Parts: sequence; structure tokens; C-alpha cells
Amino acid sequence: MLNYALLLHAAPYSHQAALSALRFADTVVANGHRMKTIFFYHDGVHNASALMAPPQDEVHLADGWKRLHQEHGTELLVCVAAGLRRGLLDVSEASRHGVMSHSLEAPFELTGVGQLVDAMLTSDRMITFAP
Amino acid sequence: MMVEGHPVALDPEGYLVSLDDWSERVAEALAADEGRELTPAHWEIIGVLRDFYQRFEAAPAMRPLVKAVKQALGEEKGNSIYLMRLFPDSPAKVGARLAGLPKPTNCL
Amino acid sequence: MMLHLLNRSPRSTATYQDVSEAFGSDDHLLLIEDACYAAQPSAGAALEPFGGRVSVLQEDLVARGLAKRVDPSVEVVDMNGFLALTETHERCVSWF
Amino acid sequence: MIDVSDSRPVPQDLLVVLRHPPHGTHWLREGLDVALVAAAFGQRVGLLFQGDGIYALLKGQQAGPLGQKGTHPQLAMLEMYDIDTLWVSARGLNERGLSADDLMLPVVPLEASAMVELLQRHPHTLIF
Repeated sequence: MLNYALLLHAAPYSHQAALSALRFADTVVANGHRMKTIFFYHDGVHNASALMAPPQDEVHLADGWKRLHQEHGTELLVCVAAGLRRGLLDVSEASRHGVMSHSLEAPFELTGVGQLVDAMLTSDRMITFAP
Repeated sequence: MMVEGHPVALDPEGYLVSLDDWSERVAEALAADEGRELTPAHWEIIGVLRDFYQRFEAAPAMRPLVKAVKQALGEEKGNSIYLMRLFPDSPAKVGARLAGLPKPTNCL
Repeated sequence: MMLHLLNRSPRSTATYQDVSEAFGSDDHLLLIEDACYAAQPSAGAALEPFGGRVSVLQEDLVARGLAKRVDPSVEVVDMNGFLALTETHERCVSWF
Repeated sequence: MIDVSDSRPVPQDLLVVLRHPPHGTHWLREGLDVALVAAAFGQRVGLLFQGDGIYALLKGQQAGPLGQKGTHPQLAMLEMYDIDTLWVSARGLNERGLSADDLMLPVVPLEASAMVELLQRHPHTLIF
């Protein structure tokens, strides 16, 4: 069994990369490996949007990531610096920055890039999906 | 916050909304606000922080802050123990606030 | 031994050039997403630097109508094959 | 201090490859952020500039319209994070008609074979 970490740079529904990453993550767990961490960076932070509402006949990416967390304990880490700039804030960041609403909820977590470095050092494999 | 009769806007965490509002009087008011009094030792570090931001357009993390202080003020001040004594809790964050730098982005 | 993931169409020559600069003699290249177009015989030169150590992801190929247009030198792998490549190669880098 | 004048590049803990030019996209900024944070965490970080990423090093850059921040202050700051190992693709440099004199920081140009070795010898590599 290997510990996998994924780094996702691509926004949902703009590029295939987000789908590729989710497909890959499903394949990781289906083959008995551990899907340890997914780190959302660059435009990939939009995958964590709690406000995502795609049509019913398309895959719901945010739900896909949440399912990995619920069924396999995958950490869903969102870069806070990339997220804040792009409007991805949880309740505490929203109040910290004095903005009216929040757009990110558990199981997604806002974290620093340090967690990406940590994920790289503590996983057996790190695979990047980019636009 | 009012400084010398002028309003200075702060965000919910007490950082300046507009970095142009910074002045030494504002720094003193920010320090008083958290129960600190600025000594010459504090001002030296605030100077290093402002110089760092001028050069690099970013607030330093702890490690480069230590290095910048070492370069500017020498070995005896360029260490984390000295900085922690002056700015307890988090020298990089507290220092950035008092020096009128942007809020560190939480990356560290 | 390194796995290189590439997702750009062969028209993105600069990206292919950057991969080839970093491609070692034991390395392997996996074409996904729009890089599937490079697996056609007509794309020929794009894959020359990689010495036949190239795979392409089947489902991306099929989606693009390229299933029957793969150069024989390129190995077709499914998602499990993709995963297997990441198992056998300790490090994986992505070019985009 | 790591001696980079040796023809065999000395690997660091993490290699960050920068392939995108400044200003047009946020890739360069966010790639450099990862390098800086890793260094702040005590990792030894090396940078490789490849393709249009080489333009990150060009002298004379400024802020963009509306005060868009450039990446040149970030590059100047690398030294404060003890990142002093900067490699650049020799071919990429030539193709752009640039020489080391055109760049804002000292770099070590690498031929293709040395670049392959660079990637092989680093335990971790991230490409931006």
C-alpha cells in the first residue's frame, strides 16, 4: 500500500484536469492504496466552493471530493493564500477579513502552503494535475 | 482607531486597511492598543521590517526576518530569542502589524 | 526512473521541448487529456525524443475518437495502467 | 553554502521548476511562493528556470498596470530565505538571445544532460 497525495491546480469545469484528478483518486483507493491528501492550489481552489451548482447531468466535483473524504478519510486542503485572493473563505476567514459571507466549508480546510510541503514529504507519491 | 484626530481604519484583526495610513504615531497607537509600549529596541526592528517590505514587497516569515535583523543590527539581535522577547507570540505577525505591513498570508 | 505526465496537444511545441530536456534514459512518458493527439502516427516528430517509452491513457483517447488512430509504438493503458505506472516510478512530474 | 560552480549540480531537498513568464499568469508567483514556504520550513530548495520561465530573471522589470505586483522583488528576496541555487536551461537562454549579463541574479546555465541529472537526483520536484 502506498500513500498518495495529489496537487490540483485546475479550476472545475474549465479544464479536464479536475476530472482527471478525481478519476485518479478513485483509482488509487480502488486498488487498495491510501488517498491521503488532496491539495488545492492556484485555480484548483475553486473545487472547494460550497456554492458550486452544476447541472444535474454533470458530475458534481465538490461532492466528489467530499465523498473521498467521507469514505476514505482523504484530507482536502485548500491553500489559504490562493483561496482568499479568489474568494474561497470559510466562516472564520470571512470574519477575520470582514467580508459578509463564506464560500468554503468542512471537510475542505484552508491551510498554508506548508501543508503542501508536508504532504510531499510524508507521502509516497505526489501527482500533479494542472490545467 | 483615532490618531491625532484622524480616523485610521483597521481590519477585524487590527491590521491597517490602507498601508499608506502608517506613521510612527499610528504605530504607537497600534502598540498601545495591545498594551505594548514601543522602546528604541522595538523601533529598530520596525525599521528592519519596513525596509524589508520596501525591498521585497512582502512581509517576512520568521526565518528571513531573523536574517534581515542579523544583517542590519548584528548577531546579538538577529536571533529568534531576542525577537520573541520584544514581540511575544509571533514576531513576524505582531511586527508586521506594528510596522504597517500587509497581514502575513498565513502560508507559514 | 521518473514518470512524466503530459496533457498538452502536440501543437504546444514549447512544452514538448521542455519535457524532452528533462527526460532521462530510464524515464517514461504518459500522455493524458489533450496530449492524446500526440499518439497519432501523423504527430510523429513530437514523440521522437522519448525513444518509444510512451503510453497514452485509453479513456482520454476513446473520448476523443482516437482509439483506432494510435501509433503502434505507443502503449495504450487504462486508469489501472496509469496507477501502475505511478507505482513503478517513484517520482512523477507533470508538464502543462 | 553549497558550491554550485561544480559542473555536477548538487541536489537540494526540493527542486522547483519555473516554466512560465512573469505578469501574464500567476504561475510564477505561486511557484515561487511554494519555494519560499518550503525554505521557511527548513527545506533546501533549488530553482530551475526553463522555457519562458527564464524571462522571470530579466533585468529591468516593473510593476504592471493597476499596480500588478511583479515577481522580481520575490526573486530578490530568495537570498533572505537562503535559496541561492538557481539553475537555468542553457538552450532556453540561447533561444531567447539572452546571456547571464541580462539576468538580475547569478545563475548556473545547464546543458540538457545536466538538466536530466538534476531531475533524477532531486528527491522531490514540483513544476510550475
